[in-house]
Amino acid sequence: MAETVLETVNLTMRFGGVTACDNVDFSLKARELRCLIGPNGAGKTTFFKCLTGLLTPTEGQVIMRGEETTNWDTHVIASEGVGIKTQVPNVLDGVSVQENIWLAARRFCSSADASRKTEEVIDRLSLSTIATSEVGRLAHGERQRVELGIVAAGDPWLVLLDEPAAGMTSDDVEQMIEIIHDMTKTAAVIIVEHDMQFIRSVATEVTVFHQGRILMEDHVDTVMSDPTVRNVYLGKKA
Amino acid sequence: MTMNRRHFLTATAALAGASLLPLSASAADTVKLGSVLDTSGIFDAYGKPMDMAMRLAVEEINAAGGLNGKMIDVTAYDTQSDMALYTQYGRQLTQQDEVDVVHGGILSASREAIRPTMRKTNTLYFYNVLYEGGVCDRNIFINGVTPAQQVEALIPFAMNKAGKKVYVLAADYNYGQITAKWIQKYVAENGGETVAVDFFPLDVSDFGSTIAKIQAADPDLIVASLVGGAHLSFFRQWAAAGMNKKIPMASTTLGVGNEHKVLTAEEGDGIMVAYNYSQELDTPANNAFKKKWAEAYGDANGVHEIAVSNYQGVLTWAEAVKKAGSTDRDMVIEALESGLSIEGPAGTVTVDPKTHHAVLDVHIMEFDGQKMKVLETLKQRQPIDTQAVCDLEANPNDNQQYEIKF
Amino acid sequence: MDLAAVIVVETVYAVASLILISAGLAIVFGMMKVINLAHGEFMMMGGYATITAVNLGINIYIAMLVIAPIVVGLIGLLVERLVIRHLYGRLVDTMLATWGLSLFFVGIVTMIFGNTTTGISTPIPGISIGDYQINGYNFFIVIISILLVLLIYFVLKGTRLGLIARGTMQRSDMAAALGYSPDRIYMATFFVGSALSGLAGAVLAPLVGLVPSSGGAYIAKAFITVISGGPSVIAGLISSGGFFGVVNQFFTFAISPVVGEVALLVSAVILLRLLPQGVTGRFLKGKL
Amino acid sequence: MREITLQRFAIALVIAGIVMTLLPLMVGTYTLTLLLVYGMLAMSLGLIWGFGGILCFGQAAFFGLGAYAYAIAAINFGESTVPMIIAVLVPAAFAAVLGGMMFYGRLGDVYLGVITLVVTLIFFKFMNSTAGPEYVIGTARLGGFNGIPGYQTLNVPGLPEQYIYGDSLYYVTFIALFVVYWLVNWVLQSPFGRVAVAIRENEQRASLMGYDIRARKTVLFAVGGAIAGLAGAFYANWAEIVTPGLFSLGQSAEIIIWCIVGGLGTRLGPILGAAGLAYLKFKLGQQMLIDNAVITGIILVLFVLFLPKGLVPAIEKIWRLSVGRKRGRRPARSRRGRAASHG
Repeated sequence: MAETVLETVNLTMRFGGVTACDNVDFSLKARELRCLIGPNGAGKTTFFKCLTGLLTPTEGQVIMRGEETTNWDTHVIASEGVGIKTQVPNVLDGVSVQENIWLAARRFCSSADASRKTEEVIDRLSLSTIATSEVGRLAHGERQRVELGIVAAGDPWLVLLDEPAAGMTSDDVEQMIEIIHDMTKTAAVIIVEHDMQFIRSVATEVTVFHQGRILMEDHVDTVMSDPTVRNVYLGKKA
Repeated sequence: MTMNRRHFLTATAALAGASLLPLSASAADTVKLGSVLDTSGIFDAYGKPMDMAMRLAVEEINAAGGLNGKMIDVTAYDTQSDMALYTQYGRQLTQQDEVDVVHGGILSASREAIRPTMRKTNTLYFYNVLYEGGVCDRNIFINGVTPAQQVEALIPFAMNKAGKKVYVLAADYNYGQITAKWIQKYVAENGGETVAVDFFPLDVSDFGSTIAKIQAADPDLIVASLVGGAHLSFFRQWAAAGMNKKIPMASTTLGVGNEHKVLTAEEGDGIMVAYNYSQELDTPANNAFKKKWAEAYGDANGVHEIAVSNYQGVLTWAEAVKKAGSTDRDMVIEALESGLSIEGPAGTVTVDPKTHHAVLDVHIMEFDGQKMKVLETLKQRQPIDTQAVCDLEANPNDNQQYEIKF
Repeated sequence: MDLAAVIVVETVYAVASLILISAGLAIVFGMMKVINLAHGEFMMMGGYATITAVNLGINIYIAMLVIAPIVVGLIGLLVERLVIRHLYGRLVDTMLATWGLSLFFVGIVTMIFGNTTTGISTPIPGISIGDYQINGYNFFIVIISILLVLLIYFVLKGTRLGLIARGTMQRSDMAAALGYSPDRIYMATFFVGSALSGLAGAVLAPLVGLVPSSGGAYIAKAFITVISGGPSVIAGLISSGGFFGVVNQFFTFAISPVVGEVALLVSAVILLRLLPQGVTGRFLKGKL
Repeated sequence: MREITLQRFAIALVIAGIVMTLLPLMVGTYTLTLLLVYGMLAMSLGLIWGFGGILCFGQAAFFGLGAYAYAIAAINFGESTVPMIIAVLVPAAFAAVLGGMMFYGRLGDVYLGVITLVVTLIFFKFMNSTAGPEYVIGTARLGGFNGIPGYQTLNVPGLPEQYIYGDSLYYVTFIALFVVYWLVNWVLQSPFGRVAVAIRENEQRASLMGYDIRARKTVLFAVGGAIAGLAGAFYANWAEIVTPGLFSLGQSAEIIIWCIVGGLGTRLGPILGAAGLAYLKFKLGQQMLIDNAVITGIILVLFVLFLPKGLVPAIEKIWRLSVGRKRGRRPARSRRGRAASHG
């Protein structure tokens, strides 16, 4: 079995009186693909933000590849080789697609290598038709794809994606899944997602959050048929 | 500025080269008078009447046939109360417009900004403003009242009336700093005691705490050398606290810009001052001058101390040009150094050859119903403060501003 | 002992005048997230309106408390219609445009009234505290400031207008949801804010020599007070006005007025470094 | 890429040379020198605001600091070379400390504006109150409101008797501006400059890419401070007097106006805006009909309302529409005024 690359120990995050994450113990193996699911307010996004350094947890630890990163700044975590995509598309609107990806690649290599890397990523994510367009003028799905390109450009060993499929057309989603599977060749991937359709098509291990705690962890099919999960999470839909 | 000889020479050479006509060869039909004054911005209360006075003097001279048959042509720049513009326009006057003489500058800061340029370019410079004294430079002529002429007379008079404990308030720049020292000196010489000296930057306008501090010190007399619009608030707040009825005040600056007409009679009455000029001087020269001013500008309410100084400065220069028969700088300086004197609205003004300052009358006055009532007149006072340190006859190359030392 | 009383009075006065000069800016900033850098010039025009009215023979209190706020409020209304409303949501652009307006007003007033110092004397005589004489007008300013704060409080808390206003403060689309045009509300807010600036300028006019550039002296202080106070209008004004007023007067009495000013500025830098969202961004959250 | 850059550099060099020789035929070199100094000052803000998204309300602080540092050092050393270097280093170091304090404190735009403005005010107040004899650095009196006159002006390095003034000062300033302009260009094309633009566009994304935005903004701010300081040093040489007015709010306001009018996010815009408006102000100073401030104010308001991107982008656009389109060149990056609304 592969080594554990990410681990949280007793991770707790409180906002005033609200405990958004409560004693979360979580671990992830190298090249594993994991989805975090749960109803609104279950603490998925808070957990995600604690991992990325966007929030500093109240208690507990985050350990990446054996090193504690709990109080690290986002940019330090990112420059350790963690690719992050936030909930809303987070791209550089005023510059071209190329420039976006080049800047992401440049953090990890020389300018010349970054240019090569940029071409490679543009090719891989089929962005070549829009490579010189200004990102701010692209459609939503394209922007999501550009952001994945930014994530991929850093050759990450850990990829954190918050709702990558939100607001995308089914064609886009298909392409997205392909890209994600491609990423798992070299990286462990965590996806925070609402869309069960999407999670089913990714077909993977899932972690269910409920009221700030981990409710259960298993393969998507098992989880979907679990009555407790259906109750807390899908009850409304069913 | 310590003049570097080489710098000086190259600068002059370059100028002579740059201008196809050398300065002395003013073969043109006009005499060029340059003026730099703040006619807008926060010091325009001083500058506007000065500008009007300069133009009035020039008009008179031209109407009487000009100087040696040539008309005076005025080139005036508004420095907008911005010290940086003084250097700029000062150089423009000397290098591009190539004027024969420059009259101007109001604050000591502005004078020090252009004085080096004037000296470097051999352009005769007149600074016609009441100031702190001590400037020693052969290229400049100053006809404003200096501390020895003003403070020396005002302090004993005021102390006599009020008492020995003096509290000094002064503007925080070289005028205020140096004048405050003179005040301390004369207070001590007259057997008094200076209990405190407070300096205020020119933009301070809230004096509440100062007024409380003054009361804590409980002086017999306040001497205020405050300058500009913001400082005028002090006199308002002083009166608003009812203090103007309790502790008498003297000022070395109030009224120079006609502040006694901005303050109400209740606020101003009783403040003691000493200047060369007052609108209330009842002399034939002054009455004639006020009439001419009123004819030119509607009424003569705007005339003030330094407007008259500027007027007298232009007349003095014109007299010297006539006497020299030329606008050549050295010949005009020689004429001025011959002990030249003129009759101005404020009486006789004589050039002191040793210091290039002026010998003039000083009147001790009191504010009374928005007027300056003359109480005592001291005839033909010498600028002894500057005379003590500066002798341009012996050291014509001297170039500095002396400060009083204790 | 008397001196201590005088110092207390001067300090209370300093706090009150800070609140007074910042109120108009605070309302506009709190409600509209617009920083009006022409605020100082609005105050200056309030002063000129008062002086002009007094010179025309109108009672000084009517001139200060009625005429000046109305005149400046109307000028503000015009400014809002012509300039500000095109720039909502663009914080930096509004700052730049109002900076331009401030230059414009300085120039216009200079052309109309000339750049000379004018002023009126205070209508209230000095008051004795023990052996000390103190400016009686200080008390008037303190009272006006207290009344002003109470007025803002009751309007916000107790009236329908205040309810809408508070809603708008928290969420700008709230008013629209309640069926009120945000456009109208912004217009009204800017009018009120300008009128308060005019009032402040008018009330302070008898204490200072007024020149067209007087506004510059106020804007920096008001700006600092409002930003340091943070999002809550009243709590922010009182807390930061109180803090800066005390710091300023302490150093003024201990050393000199200049040091007092510099101490105020330095404490503002430190305060903002420690509390980057202003006092009420950190404490007193959600208060008015 | 490299060849194109070299070629462009050569063309720019030729154009600059022609402009440098032609300008004195139209305007006096004395006025021109000031316009160049202001151009350099505007460029410093144009760099940090237009490309780094940092709106500094107190760029005048670094300008004044550079001028004062030069004047004080020149009095003490009597030779201008070291003072010129000091005049760059002191504001740069101060900007680094101030910037570090602000950026590591994660201050928002408006708060950053207040702090820079307040720091400028502190300098202004402090310098204004240094008239007393106790304020001395080495042999240099700070002089308070009057400022410091009479220091050693620019000389040929090592030869304190060989002054560079008048026309020569104009040429030296022009060359300095050209060199700084190309250095700024080079910085903007380098990864550092491209990351700076990324930070302007989206701070969070930049830090998610792994860039330390606090450190980078601090460095950029310091570079801006250094350029403003150099402009200050040239100003000191031109004016031969430094006064606290250099730290005034009006001075800071003018720098911002130059950038807005010229065009934010362009390289040439702030320089042209500064030179144009300063020349206009100078001309207006010679007429009495209408107050100077009215016109400056109206210009600023109109630009914010109708031309928020400034003149240079507008002209570029017209150029592209009429001529440029046919040539099919890569369109210049449009800025869409984002920087302005982001601050």
